[in-house]
Amino acid sequence: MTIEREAVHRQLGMTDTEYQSVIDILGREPRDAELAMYSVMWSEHCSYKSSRAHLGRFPTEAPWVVVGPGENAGVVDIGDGWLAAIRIESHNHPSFVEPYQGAATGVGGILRDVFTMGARPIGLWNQIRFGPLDQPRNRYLFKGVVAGIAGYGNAVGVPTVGGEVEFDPTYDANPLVNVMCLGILHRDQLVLGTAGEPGSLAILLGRATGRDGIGGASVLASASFEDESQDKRPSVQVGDPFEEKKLIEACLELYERGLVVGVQDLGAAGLSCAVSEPAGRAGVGMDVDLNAVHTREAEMTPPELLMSESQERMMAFVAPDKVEEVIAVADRWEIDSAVVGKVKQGSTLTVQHNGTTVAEIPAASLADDAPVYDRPAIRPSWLDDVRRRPEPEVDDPSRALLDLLGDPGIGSSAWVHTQYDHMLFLNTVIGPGSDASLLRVKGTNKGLAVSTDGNGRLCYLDPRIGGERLVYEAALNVAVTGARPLAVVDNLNFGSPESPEVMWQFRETIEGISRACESLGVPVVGGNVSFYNATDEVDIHPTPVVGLLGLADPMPESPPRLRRAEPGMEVWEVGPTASGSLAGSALQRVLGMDPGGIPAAPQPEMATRVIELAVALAHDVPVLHDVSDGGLAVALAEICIASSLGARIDQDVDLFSEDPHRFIAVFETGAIPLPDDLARRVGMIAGDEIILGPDVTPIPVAEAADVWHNAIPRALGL
Amino acid sequence: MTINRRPEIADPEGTTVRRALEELGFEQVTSVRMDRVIHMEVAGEDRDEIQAQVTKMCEQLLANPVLEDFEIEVGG
Amino acid sequence: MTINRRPEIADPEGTTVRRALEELGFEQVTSVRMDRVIHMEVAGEDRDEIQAQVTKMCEQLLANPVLEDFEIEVGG
Amino acid sequence: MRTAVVVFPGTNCEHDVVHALESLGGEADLVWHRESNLTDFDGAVLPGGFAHGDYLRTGAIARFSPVMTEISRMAAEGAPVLGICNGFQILCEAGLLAGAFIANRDLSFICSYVELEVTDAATVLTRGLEVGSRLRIPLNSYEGSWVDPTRSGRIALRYVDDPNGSQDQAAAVANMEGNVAGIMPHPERAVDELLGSTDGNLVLESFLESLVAA
Ligand SMILES: Nc1ncnc2c1ncn2[C@@H]1O[C@H](COP(=O)(O)OP(=O)(O)O)[C@@H](O)[C@H]1O
Ligand SMILES: [Mg+2]
Repeated sequence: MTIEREAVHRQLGMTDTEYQSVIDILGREPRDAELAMYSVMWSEHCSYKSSRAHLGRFPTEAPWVVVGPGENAGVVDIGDGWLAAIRIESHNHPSFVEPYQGAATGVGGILRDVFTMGARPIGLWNQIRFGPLDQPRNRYLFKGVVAGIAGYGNAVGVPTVGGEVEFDPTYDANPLVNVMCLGILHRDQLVLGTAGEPGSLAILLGRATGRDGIGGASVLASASFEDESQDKRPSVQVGDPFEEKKLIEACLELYERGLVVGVQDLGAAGLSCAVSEPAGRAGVGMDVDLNAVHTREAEMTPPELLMSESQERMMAFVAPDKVEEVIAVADRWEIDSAVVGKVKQGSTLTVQHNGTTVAEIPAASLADDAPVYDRPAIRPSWLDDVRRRPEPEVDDPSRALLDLLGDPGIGSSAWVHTQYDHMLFLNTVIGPGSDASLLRVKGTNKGLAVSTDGNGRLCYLDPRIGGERLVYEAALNVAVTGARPLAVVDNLNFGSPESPEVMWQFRETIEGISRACESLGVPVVGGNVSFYNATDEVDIHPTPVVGLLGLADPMPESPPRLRRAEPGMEVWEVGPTASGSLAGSALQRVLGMDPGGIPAAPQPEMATRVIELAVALAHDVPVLHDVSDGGLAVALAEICIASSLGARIDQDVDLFSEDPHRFIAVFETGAIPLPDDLARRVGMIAGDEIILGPDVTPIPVAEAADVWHNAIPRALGL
Repeated sequence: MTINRRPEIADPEGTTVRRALEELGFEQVTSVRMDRVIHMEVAGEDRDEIQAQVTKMCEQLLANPVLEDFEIEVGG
Repeated sequence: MTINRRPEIADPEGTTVRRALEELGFEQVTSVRMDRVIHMEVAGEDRDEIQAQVTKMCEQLLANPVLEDFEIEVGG
Repeated sequence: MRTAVVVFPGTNCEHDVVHALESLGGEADLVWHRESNLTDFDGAVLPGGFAHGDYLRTGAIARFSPVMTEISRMAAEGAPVLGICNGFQILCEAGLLAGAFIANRDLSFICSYVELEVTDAATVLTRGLEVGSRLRIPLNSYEGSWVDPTRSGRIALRYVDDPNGSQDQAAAVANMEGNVAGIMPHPERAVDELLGSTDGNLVLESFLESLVAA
């Protein structure tokens, strides 16, 4: 072992122990290409080495789970022969470097995860978080990310039907860009990432391979190849939604005609992953010829070809007698294709370049033998101080409400979602701007409802309660459209796993999400972990994002909508009475206070009751709205703004608390009997002012609407 | 000024245009890069001063330093 | 070649950029037009022949006569 | 009466158009852009999307597809030809409709409902509608601002409130004969009360009736 050699593996992000494991597996020193493959496959991003030990906590089983975590997307049975595939992914760092392309390629990646499973993607969601908009850099990032999601999503032809946007100083130098995709497929069209039987061929489809996303490989090149090749490496990847659109259609045709045995998308670890994982899963070996790979640039080296993250590529595994047909389908859709490998007996992955063997390794070892770390976790010493910080006090509820409505994280997201095509495919029954999006499944009576929720401030104060409450909130969001929770995906955005405090937050969050899922009987079918999110070396607030898929079967004929309130209708608050806690609330943030206090704990049995009640009411009640950010006051104001009507609260109620399991129901007097112990009449729809209590200054609805509609444009100076 | 995408950054638009030209029979075109040019009228006498100002504009707003390089030409 | 939007056709991008520059304090900029440059590598020896070919490409595909004029420059 | 719904690489509204036409009792089939024979069809729709990624200019590359020769023939023979959104842009690039498209005035993509007013009832899109009547239909485009320096386009529908800077607030334009028309908003997205509006049916029914009349 030479000194330089050691330096190389460290520069590729491998520890000495990891390097030693490679030597143990191979029984010798790795070649360059082999080192490249292990280094990318064993990176935190691909191997989940710091998180895997904890992710096992999630409940993942239910009778309707067809594919759980581990494949490209989770798949659940929604009945009548239909399956739904769902997955969430983060693109935080690339979006910070180049917001448009970073977000765009994030969308491209999550789509591939879903159509790899045989599903047609039918909806995209995005959860995006930035520092406050008074900073020009944050405005630039926000606009760029939205434009990138719009630019890619619209052009690729998949509607973006919902999401979340939040602004908080914790994301100042580390925006969070999470994207989620839902697809549907016929049961018999499910495809897995398997290489199939010996004799199958590996066909690389899509865009030509270039030196994209191989920053790390520069070390290899500079150690063993000419130095100048380094500046040929792009710092940013450029997405091509046009290529992806063709790739989607071509793959769907391949599935429909039963021409493939397995498919794997090319994501983070590129070709390395796309050949080794399917071979490992199928328990076979493979011969790969790098000269067959179609490239964008000349003279790419084996490590570059194996590590490249060029976008819009898929690997199809095809029985020999189907190869011609597969290539014909690719030609018809005008995408490039190349046979790059052949599945063989045994378990060895052999990679050739220019007639020499550049890698010869046990295929499964890249995934299965990746290191697993159980990193130390310690409850942060500062947490008790933070939980003793004061909660806000409200003197003037109307002022507080207007401050909340004018906040870009709470005000209308129309500036964002009108840039997204959210209507394509004619499924969008409820689009962006309500509690959950509701998509119909054509040809059935079913609707699929999706809500995504994150709350870094709450999780900062109590990651376990925060994690639990996110699941309950998302579940109630889908319930008010008439859907029962079916499956959860999660995106865990955290600071450095090398910090024991972050690992504690991480573990607690998983515990919280798991408990709520268990209590609701909802499995976690997939997710993503993003570590090393920090602003000025301070770890971000722990920010798990929960995406929850619900099934409305049947879908209400006329689902509740915020705009369906009418003069004279009663306003009811349903759920437990709020404790009055404002810990971690939107109000605390809007008033410029640091997050502080002790958030209210969820009540699992109450949660189930409230959710069931909401699902039942969704068939009859014109307006149902979950109480979350900004409490009852904001929820009611949103109904008033959507319906262009005033409302009067005539009971003593908690206006701004965000305590869980509560929703508002609005209906004609006497129309709907509600259980006494769970529901309280709090006021009525009337006039053109929002009146929050007997001695509170009325707010004209028009004023509230103006503040709410323009929250983002004003913050952007438009 | 001309704003050019850095050569190592992929240009899917250029690739698509090259293919379209090929289909139209222009097979002699071996590569296409799509770039931008910004024509500005700037008040001022001193050419060096203008050059300096425009450089600043490019750095601050007009070019995306992650993806693009720029060249400035001050005309008459 | 450069593809320039005709002066009588609106250029919302140019207008937006001029406003943004103004906000950044570059008030001396009186007009901004955003145009495109297409850099092509074309196989061939004869410059006149190349010029003629590229003119054809522009007329057929690369420029839209309703919106745009073009200028061709054959380099080394 | 069969309608060809043309699919270019990058087109994405083709299934929605077929769904909408079929829900109105029409017969519609997808046709790939390399098809060079449409003699079995009585009319054609060029649906929305991003043909060829909208690269270079929207519609610029698509107009050279083999199918466009047939579309031109049908247009010349008086058959109904309708371009929706990107299809409208392609018809302009192909010279079958006047004008061209530039980016929306505010330089952002717009996906939202717009209100339209009928200004000319003698086109494939508007026969049977009353001049002055109004429709609510979703708009979904970035390069949605129509310009026509020759002022030779015949405006069939205009935006009640100008969303994008389109000349004369034009939302739909026809040729002089009225058999070729382009509409920037998406009528096929407004065919079901559950999704928000059924006004698109009026426009699509007009198209289907034109097939019979032609
Ligand atoms: N980035 C975004 N993209 C699309 N829609 C968004 C985005 N951000 C927010 N929305 C929409 O705005 C609505 C309100 O969002 P949010 O305040 O997070 O809802 P809730 O508090 O009920 O979870 C949601 O329906 C969501 O779909
Ligand atoms: Mg909600």
